[in-house]
Amino acid sequence: MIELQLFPALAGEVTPIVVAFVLGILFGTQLQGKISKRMIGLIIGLSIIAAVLFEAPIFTWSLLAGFISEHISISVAFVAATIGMFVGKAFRGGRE
Amino acid sequence: MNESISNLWSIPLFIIIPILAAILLNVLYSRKRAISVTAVVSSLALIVVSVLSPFGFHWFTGQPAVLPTGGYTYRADLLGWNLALEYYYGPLQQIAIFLASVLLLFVVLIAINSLKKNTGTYISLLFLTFMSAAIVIMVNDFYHLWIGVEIGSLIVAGVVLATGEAVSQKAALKYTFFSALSGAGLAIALALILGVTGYANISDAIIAMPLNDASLASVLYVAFGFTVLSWIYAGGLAPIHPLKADVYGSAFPHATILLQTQSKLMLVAIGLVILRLFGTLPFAKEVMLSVSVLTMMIGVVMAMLQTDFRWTLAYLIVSHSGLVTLGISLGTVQGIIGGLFQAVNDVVYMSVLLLACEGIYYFGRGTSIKTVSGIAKRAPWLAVAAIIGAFAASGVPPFNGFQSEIILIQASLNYGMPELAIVVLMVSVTTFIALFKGIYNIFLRPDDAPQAGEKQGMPVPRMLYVCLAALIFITILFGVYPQLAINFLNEAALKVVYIPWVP
Amino acid sequence: MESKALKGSRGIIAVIALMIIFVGVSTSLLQLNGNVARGISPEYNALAPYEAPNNLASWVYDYRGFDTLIETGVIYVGALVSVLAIGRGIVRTKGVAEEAPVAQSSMDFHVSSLNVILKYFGIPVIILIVAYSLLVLTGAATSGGGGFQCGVIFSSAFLLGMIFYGKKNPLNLSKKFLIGIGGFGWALYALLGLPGYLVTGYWQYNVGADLWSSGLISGVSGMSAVVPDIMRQIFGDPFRILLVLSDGTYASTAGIVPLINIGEAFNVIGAIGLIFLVFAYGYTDEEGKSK
Amino acid sequence: MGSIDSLYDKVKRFVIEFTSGKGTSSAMTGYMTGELQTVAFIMILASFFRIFSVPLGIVLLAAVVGALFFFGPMIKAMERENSSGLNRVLFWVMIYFAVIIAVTLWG
Repeated sequence: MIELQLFPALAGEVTPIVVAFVLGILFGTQLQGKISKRMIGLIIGLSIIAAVLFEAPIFTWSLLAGFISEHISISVAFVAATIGMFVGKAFRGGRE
Repeated sequence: MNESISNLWSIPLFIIIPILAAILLNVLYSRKRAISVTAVVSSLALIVVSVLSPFGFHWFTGQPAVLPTGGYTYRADLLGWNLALEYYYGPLQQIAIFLASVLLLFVVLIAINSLKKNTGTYISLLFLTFMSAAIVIMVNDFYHLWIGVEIGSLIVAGVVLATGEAVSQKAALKYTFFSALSGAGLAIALALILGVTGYANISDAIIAMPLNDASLASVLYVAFGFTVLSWIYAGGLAPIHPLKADVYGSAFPHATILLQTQSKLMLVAIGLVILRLFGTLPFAKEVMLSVSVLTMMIGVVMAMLQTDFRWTLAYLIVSHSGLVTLGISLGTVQGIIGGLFQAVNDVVYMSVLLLACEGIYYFGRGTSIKTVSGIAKRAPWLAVAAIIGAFAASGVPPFNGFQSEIILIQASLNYGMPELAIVVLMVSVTTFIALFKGIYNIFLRPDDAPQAGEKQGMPVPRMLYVCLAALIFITILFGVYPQLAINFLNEAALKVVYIPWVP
Repeated sequence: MESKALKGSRGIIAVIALMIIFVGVSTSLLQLNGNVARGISPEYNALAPYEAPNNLASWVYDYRGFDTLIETGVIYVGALVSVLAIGRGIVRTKGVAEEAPVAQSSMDFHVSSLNVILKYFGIPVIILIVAYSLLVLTGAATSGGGGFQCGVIFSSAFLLGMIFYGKKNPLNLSKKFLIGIGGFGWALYALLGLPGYLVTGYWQYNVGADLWSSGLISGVSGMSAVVPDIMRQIFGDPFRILLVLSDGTYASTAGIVPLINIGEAFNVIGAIGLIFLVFAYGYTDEEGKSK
Repeated sequence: MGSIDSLYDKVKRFVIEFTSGKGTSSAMTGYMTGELQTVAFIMILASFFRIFSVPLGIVLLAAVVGALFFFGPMIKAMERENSSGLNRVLFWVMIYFAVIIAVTLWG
């Protein structure tokens, strides 16, 4: 049907996740102040709940992008962005 | 002249180079050396591109036109509905953009030489001023025209604000307040035209315009009204001229050069659009003519009353905008040539005067004719430049103002309106009086101030004299060989009058 | 500005003038009712889905992409000018005495009175809003959303932090960062036209989506050059998705549109964030240097 | 009949009417030239109406000349109306716009 070049899943479904993660890192470096481990856990939990609510974008068909079945899907990009922000914050070591 | 080309290489550069230069300059902010290099190199590049470029179209984003018979084409000389945004670079655009980029170079040089710290943002705004002028003069699309006018007025406010004085903050605030009104007005006009035609491309809209459909007449008239309103605003015609004059008067004189270039080009561009779209409607030309005549008259009379040379020039610029629009509103080939040529000349001789004013600003620590006097003794060349500028502005023969005013006078006589010719004559005479009132007081009146020694300002940057000499050269060149410019303007005028602006 | 300028006979004249304007505009709108011409829009509608599943993205960033570039400039310049009014970039003439620029004082925040619950609530909400803005950004080509929206949502997070925490904003964007990111965004948008310009001669030609040289739509003559395969893969393939429609299944790619969206988002974040920051705290050059 | 003195007074009063505040002679020349210009311009504008009908133009011209003599220095009113106060500009823009719409729609 169509030849795929980058990943076994459709490339266009993975790219948003990567982009969200990278931009999350970029903006995560701008965070300041202390965030406790419990808070991080809470936020990631919340983000997973939110990701279920937001669903994957239409016309995504791979599990990697969060498509599970016709009516159930997860917005992986959202979770990736959240995690990316914490990674970014870790890079800068929580500057004051 | 290769007008079947729809991807002319030069057109995007006129927009993209200023944008990139502006971004870079704004980020550099206070690094003087890098700023000078970037600004000078970019404005030189613009001049080179404008000289080298052939004529043609550019269809941005590379979407073709839809042929009436179905199918698509990339040839600009075939009749088709444009999917893409269209720019046109013709002879009129060439001379306008060439002049604007030369002026940009001069203004940038002066700004670099005469301003202290943090010039990055200011010079970046100057580049954006050029960009908005280039957009408006080249574009062939309503929506984009609107954006050009909108961003143009924002930039004007920025350039004025950069002086940091209370008076300029007031002027900028008032000007932006009105930009909200007339920007919305232009948007309504656009919506109405889009509603009756369905095309944002101006050439396509002209073809699809239901000019003979009586059931849509008032839509067209109201659209015309709103377009004229935005024309009045963009060019600073009466009754918005006090705001525009404030803007011209309170910006740095060298910045006013670009501001007035921008507004003259906007006047030309929007005026031609109005003429092409609505020129055949009853009363359209009459409305435009009366706006022009009122602007000329009020501007020049108000210039007489000013006691500050900057403000005298500001009102004269407004008044001479009326000369430009007079020619365009006549709607004849000769009239349009006169109007366009007047715009070109106006930009040049007003720049001479404004640069002279800049010189006075440094020397006399102000430009008020009440407090500054006897400059001629200290700066004789400045006085010579100012006097040449005044001669050119009031249409004295060896200079360029004469050539365009004579065309305008002939055009109005041929149109059957000798009154207009009289008005033009009176404007040039009054310009002479207003200017010489200022020049006499500032340059020639003996310096009666006792503290002459301490009044000595900083020396005028040498760059200013170089720029003045170059501009005076152009003034005399166009005055002696008007064909140099008229050959460029002829084609645009013919196109407007005889065929809607499609290849 | 005296308010009595509109009293008395002038007021009456003004009211009459307004009524004339009102009557004129409303008759024109009434006449337009039912007479709106479709013009070129059916063509756009027919072509848009070939580009991106989100029609709006194809309209705004491809067909009228250059418009949007200048529109983006309006936001950028708007921020520049607003901040100029506060004090960034005011220039002084050498040797000429001028009045001092009008100084602005910063706004006073009383964050000490803030509820403890709100303080704990703030950080997660800010992080989640930022993540949401990135989601909107990355879904630009496939679902409702795009650069403008991302920027606005992001700056709402920034504003929220500013209101909750004052200068201890967890999302601590500095002026330099905002100015840089805004400029970078607009420059990125402008430069994304370059690949298309170099290979086809049309500025901002959508090299990845490549409708007109890929043979997807027939009847085009005169395209000077065909986009090389390598360019098409760089700009097209990362965004290729499978479009399952009622009339069949085919692969669609938005080309440079998602990248443009990123530029747009950066620009809006920079512009609106800068306006928020400077309007709340004022601008001083010294502070700018120390950062 | 008035004496030379009173004629001088009359002229002086008329001239002083031109400027408000401290009038210098360089400002005065501006105001007086401006006044003359305005009068001439308005008369030319009135004569424009000959394109509709010549008698109307003549009547209008006469009326304008009469009005100009009656209302004295026009230039003060003109300067006042040309201030950059937002209310005034807004007022004139509305008038202009109404006139444009009225003339084109029902003209």
